[in-house]
Amino acid sequence: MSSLDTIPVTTEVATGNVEPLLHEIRHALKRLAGGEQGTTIDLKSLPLAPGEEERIEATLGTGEVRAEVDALGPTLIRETSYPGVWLITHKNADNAVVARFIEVTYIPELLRSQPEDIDAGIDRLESELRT
Amino acid sequence: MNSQTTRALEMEAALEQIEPTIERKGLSDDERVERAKQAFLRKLDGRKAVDLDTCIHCGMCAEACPFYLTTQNEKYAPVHKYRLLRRLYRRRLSPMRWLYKPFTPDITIDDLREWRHYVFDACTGCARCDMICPMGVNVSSLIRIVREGIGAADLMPPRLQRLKNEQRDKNSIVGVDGEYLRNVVATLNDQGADIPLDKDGADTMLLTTVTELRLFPTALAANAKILNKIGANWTMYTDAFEAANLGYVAGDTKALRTATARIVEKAREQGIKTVVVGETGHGYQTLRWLGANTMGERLPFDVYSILEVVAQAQADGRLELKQQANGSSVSYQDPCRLSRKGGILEQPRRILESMGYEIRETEVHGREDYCCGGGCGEYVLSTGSKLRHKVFDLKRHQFEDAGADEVVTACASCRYNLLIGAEKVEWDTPITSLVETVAAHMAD
Amino acid sequence: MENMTLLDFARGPGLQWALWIFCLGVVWRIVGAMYLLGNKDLSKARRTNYIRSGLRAILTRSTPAEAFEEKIRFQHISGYAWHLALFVSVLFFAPHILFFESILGFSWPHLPNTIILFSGAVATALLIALLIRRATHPVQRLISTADDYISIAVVLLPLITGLAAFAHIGLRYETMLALHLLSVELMLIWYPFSKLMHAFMTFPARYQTGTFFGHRGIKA
Amino acid sequence: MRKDQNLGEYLRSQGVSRRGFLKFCSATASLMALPPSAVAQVAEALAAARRPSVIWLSFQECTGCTESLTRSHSPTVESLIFDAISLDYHHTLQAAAGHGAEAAREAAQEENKGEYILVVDGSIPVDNPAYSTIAGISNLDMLKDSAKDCFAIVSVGTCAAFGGLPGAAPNPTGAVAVSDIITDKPIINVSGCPPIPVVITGVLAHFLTFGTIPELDALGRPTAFFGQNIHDRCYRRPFYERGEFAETFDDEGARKGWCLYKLGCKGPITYNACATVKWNQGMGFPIQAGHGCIACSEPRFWDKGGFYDALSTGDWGTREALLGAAGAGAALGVASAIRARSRKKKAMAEEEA
Repeated sequence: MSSLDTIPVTTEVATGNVEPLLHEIRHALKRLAGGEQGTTIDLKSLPLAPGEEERIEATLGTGEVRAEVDALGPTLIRETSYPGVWLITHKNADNAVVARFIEVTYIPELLRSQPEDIDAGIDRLESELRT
Repeated sequence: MNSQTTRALEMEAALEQIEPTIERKGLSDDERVERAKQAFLRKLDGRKAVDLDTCIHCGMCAEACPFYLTTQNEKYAPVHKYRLLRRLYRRRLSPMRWLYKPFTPDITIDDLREWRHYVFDACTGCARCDMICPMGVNVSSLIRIVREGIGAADLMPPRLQRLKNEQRDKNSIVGVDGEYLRNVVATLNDQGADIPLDKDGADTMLLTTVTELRLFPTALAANAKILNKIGANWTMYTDAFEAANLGYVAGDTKALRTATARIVEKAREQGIKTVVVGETGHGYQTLRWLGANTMGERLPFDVYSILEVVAQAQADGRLELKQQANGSSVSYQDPCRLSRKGGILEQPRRILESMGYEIRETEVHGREDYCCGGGCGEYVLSTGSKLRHKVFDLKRHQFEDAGADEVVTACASCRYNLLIGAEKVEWDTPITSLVETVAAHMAD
Repeated sequence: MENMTLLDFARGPGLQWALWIFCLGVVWRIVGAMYLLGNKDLSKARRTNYIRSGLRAILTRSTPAEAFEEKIRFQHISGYAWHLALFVSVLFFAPHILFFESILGFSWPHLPNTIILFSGAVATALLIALLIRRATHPVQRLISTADDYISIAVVLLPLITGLAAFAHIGLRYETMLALHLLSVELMLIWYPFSKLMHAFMTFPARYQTGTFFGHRGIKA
Repeated sequence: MRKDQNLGEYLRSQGVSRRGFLKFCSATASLMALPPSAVAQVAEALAAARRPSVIWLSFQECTGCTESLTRSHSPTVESLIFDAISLDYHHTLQAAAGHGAEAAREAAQEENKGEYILVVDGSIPVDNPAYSTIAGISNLDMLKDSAKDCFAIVSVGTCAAFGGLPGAAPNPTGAVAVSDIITDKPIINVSGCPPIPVVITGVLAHFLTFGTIPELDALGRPTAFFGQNIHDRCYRRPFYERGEFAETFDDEGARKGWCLYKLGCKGPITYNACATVKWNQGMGFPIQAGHGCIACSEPRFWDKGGFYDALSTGDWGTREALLGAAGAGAALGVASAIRARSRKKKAMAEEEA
């Protein structure tokens, strides 16, 4: 990227979307703590200036859990420094980002083992044992 | 009650004697309306067109008009007073007349009768509105045209109609003719004045007014004293002495011309180089500023107000005035047609100061002075008398606030109007004439 | 042209026709009024420096004489504030400057949009206040004509549509922009036939009044 | 994918886990600009989805739309969408050629009567249909033929949607949009020059998922992607609000990334998803690269003045025309004044009489 970096274009702009997003996360956390359902926010649906996504990430920080799911390319799941707030990055087989979400939940659905997969696993284990 | 006031009341009574005739018969309503329109057309030119197109109807002119200020009657707003002219302009002359005409009502005979009240009873043509207009519209000149239109329709107030007809036909006003002048001069000369009448070979002629002759002959004597002192070769003519012009006042341009022509012809015939106009506002205006335009040619002589003559003589050293006033104070009443419309603003003040007076200016003065309320024929109209007294009240408060020992003016009409007004409310501040004051301060 | 949108019309033929009518009408009205020519004043002038007198009046009539100030303070101040706010919004909004530049060929610096928004709102509020005064003050109510009211409406429209387009209120942006342009075009078309012409007539009127009084030796 | 398989079964047969499927559904929902809460619904629908047949016709076009699609993201989740559809005819991409290709199209049309989706890129010349033919069949005939039995048409790119470049003045071929010819089928316009690839796949995903026509705006564009204008979602908007504009492409303002309004950006009147979906795997979009929007997803954008003329300028005509109008005004003014003066003179004469 060194050649791109030399292009002297900078933006010191803020769309003003970062602050409301953080507030939205706060409200979602409160709802979650109050026994309500979790919330998912699609980061693609917000107009963000270059660098703003990084600022959101930096603000949320890094928490205790990091996980990687390998299904149709890697998916990185990370709890932020605010417990209950998860950052989920879906990538394709080429390591290109295809979707990013912030999930406010106790545990992201994707981390749970899925009943269909468990069934398939049982099948496989049984056929393994049979041989 | 002093003798001047007595005579003023007599004159008022004499005016009341004039039969308040109804409008002259003979003209049909349509003819009257047509005549008014023709008069409007004659006077509308590019300047007036720009004025009419510029007015944004802000209504500020009302706040300058003494008649609106004292009555709060919105119909006295100067802009409303020329509404008929605007209509004619928009129907007949405006570049956009094809568009405006269907939306602009035509002038009717009822309009003319209604506007007669606005432009005769509630307007003295004092031109204060000209000074306030933020757009620079020459408001009073537009109202003046409405007066001339109503005059052309022969719908002016009957009393003015009679007076201007008398002047036009008989060269006299309320009976004041050459013979009357002869008698007044004889009396004054007996008292020591030296007034040459119908003298051949003079180069200067003096004009006076009916008001002066009937009420203030002392002012005529003062004029004579000044002219003699400065060594003028002057005279008065018994057939051309009247500065007042009732044709102008009544809005009858033909009568205006007849009266002006008398003076101009006489002066031309006698080889007069200078015409001096005594203490009168509209008499000065009709000759000095309107004379050449009325006659359609440059005048063969110069026109000066007696104030200009005094000021010039003082400057030349031909006239010395004694500083006898000893700091007594005066307020100067600016006659609108001498000051705002005549350009004589500094001279009277310089003259008063040279005699040792302390000038206490009224709150508004000079270019923005309030009208006495009686100008331009207003004071002969009984229909306007109520309004006139209201305006006088405005003036009186101005004078009282200034707190001077006396009020000085330089127009016989102002003087008459102030005297009558003062008498009605028993206001006792002396109202005096500037030339008489000058005569009293002349070194022998 | 087929499929022409409102905005296309407003930016193309609408604008052209409006400008043509504006130019035609303004010149027509000025020439038509002035070419009536003046009756020459034959009286002997007390002062002959006419240009000076005229220019002086153009200047002095920008503020009322002290003697009148108190009585017309509201109109004086609100009138100035209205015109100032209007000119700031019209002349210093960046998109407007681009519009003028495309016609005039030169440009000037613009002001931040918050200032434009503020002045636009102030201008709108003042014009409405002046409209209310016109409808209620006895003198103004009496002397007002349809022209006065229509002209206010015709000037209010671009202000309101402009503010709405700016703030994204109401219809979609391109529709509001089209309405804004159309309202400006309506104003341009209305202009030469209405009192809005005072913008061209005021200085000549002041000038001639200045010379009229200057001729008589009075500073008007 | 076999024709009798649904998508869920197909993916499972490809060894895609439920996790992977859920991930695919999340990405698809995001792709269709659906809220994340819709993922469950999407998952349910997708699992049962049947593989639709797609026929892609290319008329007067530059292949930019196809390029946009194929060059976009190398094997991605979207590619799965393509795996999940049966692209039965696409003359740029298919292996078959000549009669075989046309036969494939006809066969697919016959086999999927009333169910296949017709994708069109490029405009159709109607002045003389011979201007553009495929296998001796004019575009007009082919479109009519293929549209006859389709379920819906997706007009991909501004040419197919609105006439585009071939339809720009003076439009020598008489190019028209699909919607000018076909009026009895649902048409979804995915405009743009080219359209955002993700938007193309998003629309196909919608078909795949729900089997219905998405909600459309007045110009027939899916509101999910064309519902908001570029200006409203532009990250440079705050500069506009503050009145900070780049004056040239290399000034301080340009370097600081200020608003490009003055340089002709048409963002305020352009409805598209560039500002949020972005291009090149989300790397950026034209404004982010420093160039104003040219309104490529709007009808007749070629003919709406220069790309570098600010939006607030208009076509005010010529100086000569304005001077002409002023001259005519002067003439009318003089004529009017002369007539008015004759009235005045008459009045004067009457006074003398």
